[in-house]
Amino acid sequence: MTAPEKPAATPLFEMSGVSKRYGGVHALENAKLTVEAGNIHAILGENGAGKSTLIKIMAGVVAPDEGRMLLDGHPVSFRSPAEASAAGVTCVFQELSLIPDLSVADNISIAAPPRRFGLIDRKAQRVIAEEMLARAGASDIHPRELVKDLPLSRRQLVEIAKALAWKPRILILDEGTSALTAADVAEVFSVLRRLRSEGLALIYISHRMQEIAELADQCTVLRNGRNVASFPAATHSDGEIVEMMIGREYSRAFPPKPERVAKDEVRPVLECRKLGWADTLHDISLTVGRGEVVGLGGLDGQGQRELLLALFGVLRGTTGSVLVDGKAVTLASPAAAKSGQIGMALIPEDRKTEGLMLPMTVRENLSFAVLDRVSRAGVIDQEKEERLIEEMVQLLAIKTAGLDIPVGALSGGNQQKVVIAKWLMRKPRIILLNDPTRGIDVGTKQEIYQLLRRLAEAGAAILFYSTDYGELIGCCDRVLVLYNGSIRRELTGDGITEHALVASALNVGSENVGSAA
Amino acid sequence: QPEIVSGPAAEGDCFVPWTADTKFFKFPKKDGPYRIALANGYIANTWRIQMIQTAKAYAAQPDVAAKLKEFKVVSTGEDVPAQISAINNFIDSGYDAIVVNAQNPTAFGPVIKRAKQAGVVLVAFDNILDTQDAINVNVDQKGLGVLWANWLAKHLPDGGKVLEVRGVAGTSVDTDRHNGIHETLDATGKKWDVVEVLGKWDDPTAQKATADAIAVHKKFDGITAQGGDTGVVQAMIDAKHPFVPFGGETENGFRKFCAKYAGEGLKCSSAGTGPAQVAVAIKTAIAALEGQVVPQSIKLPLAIVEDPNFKEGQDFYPDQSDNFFVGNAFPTCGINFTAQEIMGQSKENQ
Amino acid sequence: MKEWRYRLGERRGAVMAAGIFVVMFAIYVSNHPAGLTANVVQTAANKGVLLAFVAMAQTLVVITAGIDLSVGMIFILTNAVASWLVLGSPLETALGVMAVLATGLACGALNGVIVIYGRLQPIVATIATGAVFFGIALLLRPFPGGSVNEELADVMTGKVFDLLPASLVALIAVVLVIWVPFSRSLIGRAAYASGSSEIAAYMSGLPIRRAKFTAYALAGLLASIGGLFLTFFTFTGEAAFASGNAYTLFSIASVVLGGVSLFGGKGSAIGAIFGALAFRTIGDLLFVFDFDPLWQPLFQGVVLLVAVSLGAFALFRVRNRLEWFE
Amino acid sequence: MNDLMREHSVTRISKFMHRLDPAIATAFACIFLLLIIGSFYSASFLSPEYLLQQLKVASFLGVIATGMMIVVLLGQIDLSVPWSVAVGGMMACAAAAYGPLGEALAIPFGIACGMAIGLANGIGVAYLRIPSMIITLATNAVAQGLMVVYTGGFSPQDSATFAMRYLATGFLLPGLPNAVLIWAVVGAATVFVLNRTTFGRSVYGIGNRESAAYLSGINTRRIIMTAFIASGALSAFGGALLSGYASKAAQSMGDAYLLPSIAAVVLGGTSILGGKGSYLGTVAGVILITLLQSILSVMQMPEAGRQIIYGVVIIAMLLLYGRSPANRQ
Ligand SMILES: Nc1ncnc2c1ncn2[C@@H]1O[C@H](COP(=O)(O)OP(=O)(O)OP(=O)(O)O)[C@@H](O)[C@H]1O
Ligand SMILES: Nc1ncnc2c1ncn2[C@@H]1O[C@H](COP(=O)(O)OP(=O)(O)OP(=O)(O)O)[C@@H](O)[C@H]1O
Ligand SMILES: O[C@@H]1[C@@H](O)[C@H](O)OC[C@H]1O
Ligand SMILES: [Mg+2]
Ligand SMILES: [Mg+2]
Repeated sequence: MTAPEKPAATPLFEMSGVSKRYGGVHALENAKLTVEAGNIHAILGENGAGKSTLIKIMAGVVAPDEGRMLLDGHPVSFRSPAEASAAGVTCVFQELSLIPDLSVADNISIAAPPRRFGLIDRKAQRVIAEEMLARAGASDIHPRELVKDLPLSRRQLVEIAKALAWKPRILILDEGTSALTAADVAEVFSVLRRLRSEGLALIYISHRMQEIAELADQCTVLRNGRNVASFPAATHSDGEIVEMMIGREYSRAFPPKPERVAKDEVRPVLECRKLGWADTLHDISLTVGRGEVVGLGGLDGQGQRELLLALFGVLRGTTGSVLVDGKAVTLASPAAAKSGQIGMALIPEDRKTEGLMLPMTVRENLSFAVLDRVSRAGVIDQEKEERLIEEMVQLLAIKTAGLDIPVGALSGGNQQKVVIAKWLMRKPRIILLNDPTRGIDVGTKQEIYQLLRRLAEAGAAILFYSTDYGELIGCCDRVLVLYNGSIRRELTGDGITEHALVASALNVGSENVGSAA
Repeated sequence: QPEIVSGPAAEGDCFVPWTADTKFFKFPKKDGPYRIALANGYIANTWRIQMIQTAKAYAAQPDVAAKLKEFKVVSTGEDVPAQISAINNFIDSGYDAIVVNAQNPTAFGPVIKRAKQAGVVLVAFDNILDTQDAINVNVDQKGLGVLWANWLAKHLPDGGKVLEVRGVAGTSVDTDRHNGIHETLDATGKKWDVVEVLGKWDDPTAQKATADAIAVHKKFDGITAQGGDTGVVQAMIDAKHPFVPFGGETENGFRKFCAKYAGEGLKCSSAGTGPAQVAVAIKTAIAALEGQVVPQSIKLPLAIVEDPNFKEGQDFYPDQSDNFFVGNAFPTCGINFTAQEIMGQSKENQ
Repeated sequence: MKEWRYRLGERRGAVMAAGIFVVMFAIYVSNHPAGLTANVVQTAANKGVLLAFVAMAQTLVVITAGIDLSVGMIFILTNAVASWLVLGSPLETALGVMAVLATGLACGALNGVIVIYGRLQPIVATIATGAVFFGIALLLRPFPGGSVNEELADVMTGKVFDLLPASLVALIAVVLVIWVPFSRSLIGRAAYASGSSEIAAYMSGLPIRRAKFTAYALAGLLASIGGLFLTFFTFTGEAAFASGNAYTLFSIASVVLGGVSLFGGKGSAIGAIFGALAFRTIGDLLFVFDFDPLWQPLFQGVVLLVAVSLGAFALFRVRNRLEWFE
Repeated sequence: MNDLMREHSVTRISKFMHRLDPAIATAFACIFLLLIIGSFYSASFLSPEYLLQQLKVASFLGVIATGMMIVVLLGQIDLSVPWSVAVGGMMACAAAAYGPLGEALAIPFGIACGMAIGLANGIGVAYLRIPSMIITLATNAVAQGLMVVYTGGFSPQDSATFAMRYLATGFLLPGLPNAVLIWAVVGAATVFVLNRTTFGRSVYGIGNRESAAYLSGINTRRIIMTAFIASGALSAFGGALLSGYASKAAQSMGDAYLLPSIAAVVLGGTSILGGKGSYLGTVAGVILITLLQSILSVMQMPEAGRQIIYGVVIIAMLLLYGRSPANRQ
């Protein structure tokens, strides 16, 4: 500490002067990062700040334009993720790197499977898989299960187990928990802490501030591709950190909720009665009124996603009935659900496969859901299209270099905004949201919360599933907690507390919860 | 299995030996009625469809039908092994004779061996077999080339620039005809400039190739084409190429043109052989089973019509399809189908 | 209990194809005038095995989410090569066989290089190389001809112990020597992985290029084994354009019937082999049923249509429409 | 007002330049290169007659490749082209046998038959989710079977009608063959449909990510089916034109169009994986393939050499501009 410019030991990993440009965009400019062993290092920043680019360079996925990296004080450069992993730098990517058609065990030992007589030894591989799954806190996953048959949250755990199989010295998690619910996160955190105690360096990217506060030892903040600050955790408050990230003052996170009106005064817009589907949904009855934001809570995978899909006409063979404005409707397809009289919109879970056509332009993506509205006899009115698009880009402050660049070139958060925008263009009356703020920075999240409230005030009925309890508490007028495909409990007003959410999510009496989560 | 005997063959007018050296077969006489199979390969063109219709019609003629217990036809497509397997299956199932339009002349060695062991009579026609051990029924493909070349030489006494539209590369039919043309032209001692293009026995392909050749070479003094002849004439018309002497095959469409434009210089020799050769092949198979003497290789007469002898209703049919091959009769064999009798026959039955 | 479910699930495609084949073959044999004799089985095997080799070749490439539209032409080209070289003394014959296999391997490797290092879409790249391979075949065999070591050919297309078709034994041997090691090796796994999700495979540090290259090269090799058997079966070589194309298309049909996903990452050569045998039996059915000859092509087309539509029944079980898009 | 309009046309032009990707430019450059190489052999290769003749012949491939392109944009493929072409030609000629009404409806009838094949393909791909590569192979076989039965059983009329001949070989505008005119009309319509209609947008969207298109409330199955019907219709129309050109229909007439139509579409820069490609590229691809075939034919290259050169040239051109991006950025 006496001579800070001359640290006692060389850091485990150091990168400096790193720059990366994509066309005109400076994803990174002269960025630096120092990582110590036995330490959890959080990288923070808005969407598009360059976090993913930074760690992709570390992990050998992206070649930097400039800059150098030192591992144990020796210069290194990785030409591929495999090289990086072999050197001890392993990344759990924001985009999953699991092979969907292979089994969990195959995936965990994917790069260097155990071999006998030159051929893969599946028995040994299975042993490894079981061990790694246990270390990642996911021993309930069967090693022979195909990855594509697992829900997203389980896949994330497999991804972590797979990274562990490399025996990394530096483990990077780029939003590795963004799809996990609190209970899963808690489990992952204990794993990460154990790894830290084993001397690993961990780099952790998340947009959930409370996770950072709970976990990180060191923080580095990026803004617009540059380093803003690097400091030990807990030396700054959340508010200060957020201000560093967004470069301006930060107000309170959630817009105020309106006064609660008596339940029977709310005009129900969407109603479902005894909705059921396969083994996943049972007897779901709910109403969402005009101007209401109703949350869906519970552990991930309790049927929330299916409920939204069922309402949106994606599932076949649903039982029970759905009413819109008190009239029974048949929803056989998203096309029917979005149609005039019903006016439903679904902001899907996975923007890469369900929300966007990544290679197509921002323009084309934005107008895709309103093509019927901007065309006459199937011919697109380009001026009308343009007008609507520009309005939306401004309304949601979508950061893009133009409307004619591929939407895939936008940062994750801005892509998500495009997904939301493309549906808002229809001015939907019923909005279903499936975990819409996943991977979105605090600033943007806030905008989205405000937007939701504005839409509700303008008369929309909103059904909102989130894996982030804070969001449910902050945004929703009511929260329905699902457990095993049925509504376990309804929380309203001040009754929406973390404690109550967790307790009903775990399907235990609230008195048993104590200090969980 | 068959005895090699000296000629002459039974029905000497029909079963004409290919050359003076052709062997004669005498198979042990079997009692009828017989089970005969036709193993065809490719099926999807008019020639083959006409051939199959003729085979059925022939087998249905009362005197023939009386000799047949069963007549089965299988088309296996362009895949040689499938045809080989089909023949093997016919042999294993105890057919007495198998008639084949071979997808490949050289690929049937093992089958021929097996047929011989089993005492099955094998008769190939159209696309025949490269062998001395089975009966072949065919026209003289090289002779066809010779005929066309002589026609051109007769009309172009000083030589000249000739367009030769060839068939499918790599087939023996194409090669034989091509060789016949060139050997004959060379033998005249005149100066010939032959431009070769590939028409693949297909009208649109031949038409395109011709159109291209005309666009680049401007003018030809004579044309010879194997297959696709109608397309070739069409291309000349489209390009306003003057009509010139033409040696080609026997498609009805081609002959229609020949008759129509003869006055304007389209002097045609139209020669080839109809799909009715299948009937000769069946006839041969029956004769062999009956213990009659048959040549190992039978030469069918070419059906030739030359300018100015194109007669409506006999050599061509103005109201009929362009696609069929006229000349479906082999009178020397007592086979007298007309093409439209064959192609039209089921229509009446509908 | 659960293990069994997984074990079956991993082989669903192959089991289905085997089922279809067994049913069709049973129909065929029970209507065959000669019945179930060693000869009938031998004839069917010799014909089926040819396509099985080509279908196996196609499988390797399809697993990587590629496609090889030149397999049929490699098959034809190696047939032409074999008709020149697989002759003479046992040593000469052996060298000839090596040369044929080397030719196939080289063709496959060329495809691999063009697709992987040239980064061209396999569909068009292999249409183009297919033209080249056919051109070379035509140079080698302007007309059908040539010959083969007939003793060897008779052995390979004959029967072992007067019972089992030798070609079938050879097919099994090839499965054991090429397919099994491939599917259980790191390279094979990388091939599956890159077919399932190339980006994930890349992120996982798998040797994608090597895997794809191996798949294409081995496909060439397998097609050349097919070409060799074609020569054994026909004693001759021929540059037959139409049959080259036909085998390519048949191989795709076999692969699909065999439960190999054209989108990559799924399926096995075993499935494709049964797919090929089933496909071949469609043609055989013509032989045992008395169809009007001019209706035969239609019958074959309809049976193919029905066979490829069978998989669609699974669709009626799909209850989440998003699964359509997987 | 005026300013606004000017601004608009400026953005349109820049949009156009943006869309004219280097692949298409290179493809057109290759066309010129081919012509120049040809002209060393004979100056006639640069003559207007030859060029028009090529354009005319290219029109048939052009119409057929248009259908193929739409399907390829969806990430699918249509292997039923050969017999859809034959069915179009044969059925159009067949209709002509039924009096003046038949003659008048000949082309529409031929197209309708092609649409029926396309419908079968479309149902298979869109509703039964059978991979297009295999269902179209099967319908191709069925169509062939039907035509064999038909030819053998119904004494078919197979000469083209006057209208077919006129469309394929006549001249409405002096100097410009009708076939070329038709291709231009089909092309312009396609450009309009692909770029300016919801159908076109949906095609690109589905080609990129069908699940996202579906969840956007697009009836993806209907779009896919429609695209296959369009492909069947265009193949059959190509067949009808082709029989007009040859003044008759024949069974094998479609064989020569399958691989070239795929090659033309891809040489024109359309991604075989779907979602990307422009019609101008297909035009370039069609002309390229046609010229290449013609030049090799006229130069009397033996078939073997022709095949080899054809393959090598396609690979060389694709290497020049048709490469997919490398994995690593
Ligand atoms: N492949 C690419 N092509 C073009 N631009 C890119 C590419 N990848 C990233 N960028 C741009 O680089 C910038 C940094 O992106 P990066 O993904 O590193 O952001 P991030 O901090 O990870 O954001 P998020 O929190 O949304 O994931 C963004 O402006 C993004 O648009
Ligand atoms: N794809 C796989 N993923 C995970 N574990 C596997 C896989 N395949 C096999 N195993 C496991 O590996 C062990 C032994 O493998 P082995 O190769 O003997 O397979 P197996 O279970 O007998 O099935 P198979 O019938 O495929 O051989 C078993 O415990 C098995 O459960
Ligand atoms: O002999 C040829 C025949 O085999 C083919 O099917 O059609 C054209 C004929 O010339
Ligand atoms: Mg990121
Ligand atoms: Mg989730």
